[in-house]
Amino acid sequence: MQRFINDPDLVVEDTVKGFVKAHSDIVRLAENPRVVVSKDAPVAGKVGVVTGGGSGHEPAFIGYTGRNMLDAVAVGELFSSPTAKSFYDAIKEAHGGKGVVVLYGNYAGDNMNVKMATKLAAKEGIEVATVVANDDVCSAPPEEREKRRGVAGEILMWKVGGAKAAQGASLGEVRATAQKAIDNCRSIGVGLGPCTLPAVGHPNFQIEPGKMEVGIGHHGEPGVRVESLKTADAVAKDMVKIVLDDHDLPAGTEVAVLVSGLGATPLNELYILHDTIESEIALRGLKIAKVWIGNYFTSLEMVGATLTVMALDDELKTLLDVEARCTIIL
Amino acid sequence: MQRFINDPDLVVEDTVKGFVKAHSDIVRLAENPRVVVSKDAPVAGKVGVVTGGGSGHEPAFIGYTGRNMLDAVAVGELFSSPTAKSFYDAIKEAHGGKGVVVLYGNYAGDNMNVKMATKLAAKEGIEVATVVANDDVCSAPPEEREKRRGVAGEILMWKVGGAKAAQGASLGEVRATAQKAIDNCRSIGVGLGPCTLPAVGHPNFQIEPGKMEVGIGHHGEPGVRVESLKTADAVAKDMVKIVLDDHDLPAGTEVAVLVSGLGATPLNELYILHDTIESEIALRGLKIAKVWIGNYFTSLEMVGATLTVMALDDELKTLLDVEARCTIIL
Amino acid sequence: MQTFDNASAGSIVRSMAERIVENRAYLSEIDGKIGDGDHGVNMAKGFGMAAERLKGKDASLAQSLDTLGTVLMTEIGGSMGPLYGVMFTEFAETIEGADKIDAAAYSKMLHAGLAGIQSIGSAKVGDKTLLDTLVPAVEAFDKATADGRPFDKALEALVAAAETGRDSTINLVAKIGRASRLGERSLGVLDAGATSCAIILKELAVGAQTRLVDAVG
Amino acid sequence: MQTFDNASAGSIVRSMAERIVENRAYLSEIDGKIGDGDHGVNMAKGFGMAAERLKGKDASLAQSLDTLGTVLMTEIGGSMGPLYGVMFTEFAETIEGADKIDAAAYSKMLHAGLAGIQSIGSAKVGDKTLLDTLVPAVEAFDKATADGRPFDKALEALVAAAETGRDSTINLVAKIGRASRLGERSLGVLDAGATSCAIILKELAVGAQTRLVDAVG
Ligand SMILES: Nc1ncnc2c1ncn2[C@@H]1O[C@H](COP(=O)(O)OP(=O)(O)O)[C@@H](O)[C@H]1O
Ligand SMILES: Nc1ncnc2c1ncn2[C@@H]1O[C@H](COP(=O)(O)OP(=O)(O)O)[C@@H](O)[C@H]1O
Ligand SMILES: [Mg+2]
Ligand SMILES: [Mg+2]
Ligand SMILES: [Mg+2]
Ligand SMILES: [Mg+2]
Repeated sequence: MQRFINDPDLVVEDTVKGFVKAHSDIVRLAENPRVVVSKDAPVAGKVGVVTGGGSGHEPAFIGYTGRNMLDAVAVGELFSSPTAKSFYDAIKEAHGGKGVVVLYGNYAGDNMNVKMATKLAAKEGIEVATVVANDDVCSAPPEEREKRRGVAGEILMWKVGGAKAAQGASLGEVRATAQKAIDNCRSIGVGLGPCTLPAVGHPNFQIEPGKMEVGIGHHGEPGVRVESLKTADAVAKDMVKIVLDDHDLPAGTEVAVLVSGLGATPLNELYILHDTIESEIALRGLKIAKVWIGNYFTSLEMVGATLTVMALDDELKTLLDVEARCTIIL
Repeated sequence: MQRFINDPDLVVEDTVKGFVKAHSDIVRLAENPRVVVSKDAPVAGKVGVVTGGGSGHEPAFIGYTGRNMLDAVAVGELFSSPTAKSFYDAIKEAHGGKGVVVLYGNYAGDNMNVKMATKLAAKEGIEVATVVANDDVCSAPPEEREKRRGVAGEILMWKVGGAKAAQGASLGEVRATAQKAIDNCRSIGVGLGPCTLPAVGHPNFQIEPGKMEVGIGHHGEPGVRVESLKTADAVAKDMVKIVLDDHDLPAGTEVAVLVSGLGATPLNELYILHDTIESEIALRGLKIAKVWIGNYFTSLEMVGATLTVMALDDELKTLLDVEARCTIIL
Repeated sequence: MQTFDNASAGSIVRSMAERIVENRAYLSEIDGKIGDGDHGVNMAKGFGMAAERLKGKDASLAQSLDTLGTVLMTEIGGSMGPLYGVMFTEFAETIEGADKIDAAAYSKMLHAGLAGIQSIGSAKVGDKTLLDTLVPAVEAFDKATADGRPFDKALEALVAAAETGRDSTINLVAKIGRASRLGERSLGVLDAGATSCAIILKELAVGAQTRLVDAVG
Repeated sequence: MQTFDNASAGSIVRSMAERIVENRAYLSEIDGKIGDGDHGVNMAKGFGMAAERLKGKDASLAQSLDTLGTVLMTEIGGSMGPLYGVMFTEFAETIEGADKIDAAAYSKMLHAGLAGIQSIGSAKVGDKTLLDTLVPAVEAFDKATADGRPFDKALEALVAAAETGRDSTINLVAKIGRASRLGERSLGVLDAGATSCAIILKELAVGAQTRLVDAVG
């Protein structure tokens, strides 16, 4: 394991400490050291926006904390949901009197812990609404969309939800708009190499050299097929096809495109993928209004990439344009 | 080789194509497809700011093209200097009538090609000034600083030079300020894993598991020592020591800190390093005014990290605060 | 009638933690095959922390289970934090205040834990989760006592059923959690939670068995 | 007096390109030991492109060298683009217009190329660069002709000196370029540029040798 770590059991602690030191102009740590809070939060009279999830996806989730985006983030162990208590503490930190929306991803642990946190908050009189992201196309067939995992589309949901809340919308409005944001997203991941949880010490799955895993999840969850590694062009075409076949959009629809590396894929390869991704999307008659390419939602040192396509309407476009002040700029 | 590429010989072509598609709001391609130009350039009456270098370091160099930063970038093969012609074409694209400053890194090829490009430009009546970055501490002893390689400090030099030029400074002033910027920078790289040029097909150097290479260069140039991989704390302490022993700064000096991954190091590990880096810098009585953590200057999929410390004065601080509109935000 | 003493049985939880910590790599390996490979790490961290807190304290079984449940719930997160957290705190609540634990109390305890898990997760038997261990184990225990067999034999039946249940997950297609999208590819592999659950139930049962005394019925 | 025909010797450049392309992996491997591993890739790309442009054309040696030099200079970049680019364009300029090339013209050509390289790089013999091949090769050629030996023998001396010079780099500590910070660690390894330079000089010499005819002195 060629890694910069101290104690394999303290990877998350050390990460959060370094993060909060580096970005003390934007974030602070709550009393609960597993909750990162925007320096601005709570904003009186604004709906609080919260997320949380397992660590190892940096810059997600903590990197999106900041003005006009997330007010507070609950931090879990590597690839493990935060505790109900951390979600609850994040909700309290974000609460500015108008309730809190929790925008999170569809994983068993997160579902349970958010549910428990919501109950705890209700007892304290804090109104909580939730939106659960399920943009990962390959994680369940269309007729079971409610089972799909949340992946990089979450970032766009946070951006939209954070901007809507910043505009003074009500809890119900923020929830509905964030829900629309994620409903409009579809994502796909392709894995070329595994990752290792430091406390485990060896890769937790294998991808044979010369193979790739299509539809891989953000924790290495197996995809829909393993096949021979193809050219970037062919991979990009497959990715666009899987995403857009699931997301039948009328020609002329404007879309936002997010291509994220999974942690150990050099940026230049994301551009190589994007070259074809953009052409393929255009071939389907869609109009690309916004593009982000980079390591936005990773899986430790996994080799691979994800594509997220979000269909836009005027409201979403406007909200995506609202500038947020986070450590990672969208 | 688990990579998203098409033809190994066309990695740079495909990267640039995807880059220009993704960021057509910020950059354009020159007639020479190995020159990326800011949409704003040339700006009449402004000193043009140019750089260039081998590819494989993305987002460097192309990602820093844009308003208030680089006007044009010459793009080389993977780890190879751009041609003299590309540097020359970049100079022409950036020239707004007040001359052009070329801010580049100290590598044999770049030195020769910039020299030749400068001669070509002089023939066309374009005044060119150059600053060559040499921030990489381990690449030569202090008494031979002029031999040191340029690494991530280049980014801060570009930022400062770009901002100074945007303020309407003369060619001489921009050159002098960029020179001050790089003179105030010291960097160190630590490598934990090698990288592979796709056209070569196997790693071009080895780092044994359990070992690390201290002082490694951005192309895998060997460092000053190979030793057993230590904890992140110990590595961070060594990095700070090497950089600050070379850069003797009076207590109270304000500094900017840039921690960059080399391509395949997860962001969370950079934060783990930074946790100790920040403490160690503070222990020396220095004041950290600005911090950037991320993949700012990479080496394909090399595993490792670099630390750059820049001593600040009022001018540099002000210039670093000028907002630039690039694809990667500093 | 066979019973065991609540006050002096706290060390069962510590041995349970030892077993889980010993199986850290194994549980992660199983989870890695069709999940994300962290089950052993999560479990060992939580159980290890609880054992640390219990060290040197002379806690009863009920108190020890409560400490374990609370640590899991507040410190561990993941799926196991809430699921096992609820299970152990329900276990603790049920036997709290009882001096002696007999088969009826043991059964009540198991049912409360199971209900707790079902109230927050939405898995069913056959979904390839820890319920495939827990549900048949509880049923076997109840059946044995209903058949008039003594507490120690019922515990034996429970352990056997737990292990059979655990092994049954090899032939199940995952229906919930990270592995659920694998379809056929989840066949042939144990479920991680089912495996840890069998360890837990066995350690609890063996601990009770060795402490059983015959009270005048 | 031995001479060879400029007009019909263009194919020497194509064979030179073949040799370089053949040695692509080998040259990169050497460069990888103490440099960045791209020497073979860069060289093969440039020489391959030049060969492509020359294909089917009946270019003279001077024209062919000019094409090669121009391609390297404008398309290749790196260190080799300018260094070999200058060398080959200088070679070309010197023999341009000459019908027949004799030993004196050959020597003039070599010197012009060497001077070109030295005008842009700042390396000296002993720095572990291609100059450690080129400089002794040129010297050996001049010495042989000064000693009154014929052109073909002088070319033999040139090739031998180039190879000895190349091998001398094994025992040199790099003083310039990417390897220069290695100090002692650069010992024991050939220099990549010195190796490619030996290939180039040999191919040029052998091509000339096989074409030599005795003109009435
Ligand atoms: N809803 C549920 N009900 C019961 N058990 C569940 C449920 N969801 C997941 N599990 C169990 O959790 C186990 C995985 O636990 P673990 O790896 O620690 O958490 P995670 O899935 O968050 O990585 C699975 O093997 C399964 O037995
Ligand atoms: N200033 C110089 N003069 C002569 N040869 C040089 C000089 N600098 C570098 N070289 C040669 O260049 C070779 C490396 O070439 P190459 O790997 O293609 O370029 P780069 O060093 O840019 O990767 C070295 O082996 C050395 O022989
Ligand atoms: Mg997990
Ligand atoms: Mg090179
Ligand atoms: Mg798991
Ligand atoms: Mg090289």
